[in-house]
Amino acid sequence: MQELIVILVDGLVFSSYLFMVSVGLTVIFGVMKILNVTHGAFYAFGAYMSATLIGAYYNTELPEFGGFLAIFAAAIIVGVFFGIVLERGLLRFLYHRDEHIIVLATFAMFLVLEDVLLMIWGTDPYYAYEPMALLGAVDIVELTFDVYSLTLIGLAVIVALGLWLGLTKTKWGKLLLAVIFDREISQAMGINVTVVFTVTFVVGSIMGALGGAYIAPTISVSPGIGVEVIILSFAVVVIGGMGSIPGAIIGALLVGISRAAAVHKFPEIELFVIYAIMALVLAIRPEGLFAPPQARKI
Amino acid sequence: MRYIDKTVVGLSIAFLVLLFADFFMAEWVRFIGLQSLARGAVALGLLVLWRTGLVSFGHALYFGFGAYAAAMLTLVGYHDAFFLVFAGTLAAGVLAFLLGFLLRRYRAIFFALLNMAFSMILYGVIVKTEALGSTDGFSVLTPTFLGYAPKGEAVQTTLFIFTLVFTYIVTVGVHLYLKTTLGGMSMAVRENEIRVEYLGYSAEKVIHVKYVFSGLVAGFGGAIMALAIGQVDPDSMANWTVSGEFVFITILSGIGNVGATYIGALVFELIRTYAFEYAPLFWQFILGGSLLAIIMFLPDGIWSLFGRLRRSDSSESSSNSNKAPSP
Amino acid sequence: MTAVLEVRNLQKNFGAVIAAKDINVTVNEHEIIGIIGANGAGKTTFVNMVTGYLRPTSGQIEFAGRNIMGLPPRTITNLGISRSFQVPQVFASETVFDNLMMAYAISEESGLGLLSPLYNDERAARVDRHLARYQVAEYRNATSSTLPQGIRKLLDIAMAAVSKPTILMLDEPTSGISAEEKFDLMDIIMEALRRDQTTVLFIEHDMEIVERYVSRVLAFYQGRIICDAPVAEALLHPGVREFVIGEEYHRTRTANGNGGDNGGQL
Amino acid sequence: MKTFEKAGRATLLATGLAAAMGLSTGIANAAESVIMAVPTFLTGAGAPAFGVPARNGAEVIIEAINKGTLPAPYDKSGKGLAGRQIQALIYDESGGGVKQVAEFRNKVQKQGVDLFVGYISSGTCAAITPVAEELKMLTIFPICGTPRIFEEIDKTPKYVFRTMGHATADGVAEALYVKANLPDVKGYTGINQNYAWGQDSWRDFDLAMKQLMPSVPVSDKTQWPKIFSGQYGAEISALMLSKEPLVHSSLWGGDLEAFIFQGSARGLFRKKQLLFSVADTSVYRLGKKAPAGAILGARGPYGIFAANIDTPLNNWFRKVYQDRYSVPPVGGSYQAAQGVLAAKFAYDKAAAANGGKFPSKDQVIAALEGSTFQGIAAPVHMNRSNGHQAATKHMIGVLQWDKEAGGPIMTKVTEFGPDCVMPPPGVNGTEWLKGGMKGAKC
Repeated sequence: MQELIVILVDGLVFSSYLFMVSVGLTVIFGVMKILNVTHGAFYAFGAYMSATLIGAYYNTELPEFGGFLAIFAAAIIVGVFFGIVLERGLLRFLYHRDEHIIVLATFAMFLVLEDVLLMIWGTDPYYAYEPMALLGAVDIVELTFDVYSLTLIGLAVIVALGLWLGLTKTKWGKLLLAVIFDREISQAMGINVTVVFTVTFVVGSIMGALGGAYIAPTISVSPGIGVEVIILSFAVVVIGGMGSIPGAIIGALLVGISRAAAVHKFPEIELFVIYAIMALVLAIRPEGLFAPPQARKI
Repeated sequence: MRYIDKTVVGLSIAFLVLLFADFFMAEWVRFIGLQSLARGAVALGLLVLWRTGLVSFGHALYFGFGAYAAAMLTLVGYHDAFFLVFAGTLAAGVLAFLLGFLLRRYRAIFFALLNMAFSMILYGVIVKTEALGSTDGFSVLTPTFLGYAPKGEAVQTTLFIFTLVFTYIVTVGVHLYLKTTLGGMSMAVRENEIRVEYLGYSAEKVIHVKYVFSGLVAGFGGAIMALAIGQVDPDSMANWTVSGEFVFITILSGIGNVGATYIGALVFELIRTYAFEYAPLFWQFILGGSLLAIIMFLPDGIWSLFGRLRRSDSSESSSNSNKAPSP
Repeated sequence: MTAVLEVRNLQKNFGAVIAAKDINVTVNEHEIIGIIGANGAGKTTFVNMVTGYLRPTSGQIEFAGRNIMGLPPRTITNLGISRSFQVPQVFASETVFDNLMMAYAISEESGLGLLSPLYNDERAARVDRHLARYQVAEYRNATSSTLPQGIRKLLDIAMAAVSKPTILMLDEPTSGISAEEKFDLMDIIMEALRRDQTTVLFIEHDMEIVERYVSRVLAFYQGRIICDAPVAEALLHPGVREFVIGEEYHRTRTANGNGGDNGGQL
Repeated sequence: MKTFEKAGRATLLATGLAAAMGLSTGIANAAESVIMAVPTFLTGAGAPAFGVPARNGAEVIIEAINKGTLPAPYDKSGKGLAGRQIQALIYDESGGGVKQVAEFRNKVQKQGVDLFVGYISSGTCAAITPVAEELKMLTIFPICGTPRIFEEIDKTPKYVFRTMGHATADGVAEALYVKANLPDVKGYTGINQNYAWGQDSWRDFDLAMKQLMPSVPVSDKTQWPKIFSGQYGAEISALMLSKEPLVHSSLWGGDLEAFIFQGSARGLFRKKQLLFSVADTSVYRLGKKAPAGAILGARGPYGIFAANIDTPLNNWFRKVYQDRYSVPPVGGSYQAAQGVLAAKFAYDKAAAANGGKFPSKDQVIAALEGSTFQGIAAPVHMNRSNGHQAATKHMIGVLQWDKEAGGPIMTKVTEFGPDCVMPPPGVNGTEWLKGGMKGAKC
């Protein structure tokens, strides 16, 4: 019983982590049909920026809880900056090109940014554990959990809800859905697809950066953290259905909880869980569990 | 007359020149050449797919599969290059044939990504397998060539000739194949599958054939690479970044001509080698930067520099870019 | 008069919508049949079902005594039913010549033959004869995407006719063509097809065209065939007058038919 | 220098493109210098933990060698390697074995490297060994851990050396320490990254424990997180729920630090006795966050374990390193420095035997084979695998926070002699462990 609850909690925490690192990818893919490999770099930049800001913040005398603001500030700074620079400065010149070319461009951009990261922050790791220390720990079924990780669940829920409401309840969201369903027609309907794309990309970038920014306090922010995330988020998105936010949620939960179960029951297969699920889903439902409706054109 | 074949002539000349040069070129040049031939072969497979309007982000799957198949045979005592390469190629081909039944139903980005997903599964399996050295991989002993067991520099020299001969055959083969009805259907499928169906042929069958073929050459490239380097490991043979490199090379080369893929691969190797040598800290920056530059300023790849056979693929295949998976 | 195509109680539902119901048609050799009806009447749906693009919900389709229900388009094409499209389906970035080379190669080769060179002089000669027959020779080396609408329609039909089908179904061959050009276009097509004695069914909104070229009319209304009779008789049929022609005459005066049937935009 | 002429001719082919990339070719090799390639992790996760400290350690020594400012026992033999200045080619080790093999060939055949001192990852070393032998290139591995190099890949090496003990020694030393200090431990489990290094480390420790403390049960649920996963919530829960009080871990770098943050936030280190094989790489950086009371190893007498070793060489090294990089040297720094010293020692010794003339490659190899030279903190005995595999003493201790000094220190340190933790010459490590570690001199 205790183990079951623990598995559930661990699973939820990891699922939230997976969701946070993959939602940005899925948003951008859903609207723009771009698999944004640069996503990994957003994550890394988010983490570094947040570590830096948090460090700076706690050198001041300001109230301790303000440290959390630093996290979101970091995400927004990175997301907005790179979002706009990349979309306006690079991608928009490629929209008329073959989509694979665009993916490769984001791959190239990822390589570049990996080294830019090194140029800015060097190879030494950065720590920002204050926020985690601040929230302390809590006991669930006689097992200690750190509150910070638990708040990750809350954040994931908020982000998911926010996106859902944003998409279904706001004018902007409806525009997005229109564009998702059919780019040409929405253009014809006078929707300014250019703006929609820029905004989407920025939002996606902020999401990616937020993933890294929020995780930063729990890890050692060091070179190479972006690479892992690409594959992880990619797997989640493939499992859930490319471009579907419910899909990302389900994919994250599926992977997160099965992984937690594996860790507690058969740790030796942990590494394989995510690939196994991916293989299974691909074999049964290659378009993913929640493939969004596609306008079939001939 | 546009059907007189300059390409075969060109390839044959290049083949003879390289064959001759093999005995004179510096070892490191030969080594880079060897890798370029191996990677170029994979890019050749991607070129065939690309002409059909499909791009795979997962051909490290077949590259790695071929490499590991060949390498594992050396563990159980087979060392003849002919056998190893044949086995590696075949293994990858069979895998491609099986996965083909699933993948041929997909187009555009879905096709590209499902390939990537499968390649990551292979990666996971390898890392999980301690018997295969997990992430360390394992080293591949020097092959023999029908009983002839070269030593020292002769190993690379022989391997180079060996590779050269086979890549020449494969490449000319591909070129001629692309001129057949089946090969030509690449264009038809990319341009308009509906019309192909209503002309009485299955677009999926066309794609499947090309997919198997691309798997074969990727496996061939992998097996060659395993022998050339004398080492296999998942990170440099089955990881998604490797697949990225192959697409990189294809874009670098452009899909104008089968020969271009090898030039593209060579340029790629040189960029990487020199970036590594002169900017050990920022070689990724240079690699990524040059890729961006080519995407932006040489949309049709290096081949367009030769001013022939311009076919702006981008505009065309973006026409079916929003197409959903068929099922 | 031997029947080549027999359609029995054909029905097609899209969810709740009934796109076709109780379709019963017998098509005889060498007939020229006009299919008329308002937009959404089920004309294209009918063509799509016969040529295998849509799977009928129920019913039976027999071609040359063989049941072809649910067969894929390629098989039906190979059996001898070919079609053209409202929106021409050509290889846009290729020249007219290459389009037809490909069409000929695909319909001529099979099995190992597929591995013989696509280009050979005999085939090129056949292509050029075909081009001449459809009077598009002057566009031989033009890229299809640059062709005027009328010529692209011709090319589309020419490609469909390459396989010398027993039955050729034309989906609005004259839609999007100016009233003046229509007749020349139809003359070319009909002349070309008459040589092969091809059985032709074509969807048409323009009653003048219908009157001039067809021997028999199938009038669709709300997914049903409300009239199947020789042309003269059909044009007097009250249902046809009320539900089809009344509206059709307007349409030809103003904009020309540019479909949008439930059959999926082709 | 024949290869150079060849290379020169052949580079013409490349020059065009190179120039296009704004680069210039040409091999910079002043006649009177020795080109030493130093591959180490400059990018990626390996950089902060091992790569960069290793580079720094090598740089300090190389500079001192060229200036001739090394203290005893290297103060007599003059500047450079046998009088020739070292021209160091430091480059990135990341990218996997295949890429490194390619790069190795480039460095040898294109840039005319004279010797290699480097490689950190076992994977790269394993990949390089056969090539180094094929190309007859003197290659000194200062760090990588896997015993496979001389036990499986090349049992009779000629050109490849490793100047520190291999992973088997770590496992044995750790197990011996546990036996001595936690005699009545109720059981042990582990958390190791699911890749070659993690798998080897656990296997050796587990085998050694089974020999030394056969009655102590091992968990059937040892944790195998994916390398670089960085998220250990579930693993930490599982460890805290497990009944075994002792936890073995070979985590390193970012993964280790993330594990420590997430673990200490949940009181893991109060609940369990941790044993870290290579945590010394992080202790200085983590400062107070480092888990006091944990058992630590540094794969030998390196890093924090050398803090109080009072030899001129060690004092000098710590001071110069500290002044230059404003952090104390860690394991990697010591190990890389040791590798470079091996070259210094070998060249000078060979030159002496050669009547002062600059020695040939074979003479250098002969000089190093089976020799014993002074490492930074302890003597290094090249007396395994035909004199190509080193054995050094090993040290394990408990990490504490020193309030006065305001820094981490090692307490309850135990030293183990080379012949106590390393398998005897010619014996396969795993079999040695399984066979009850016969011939171990403790």
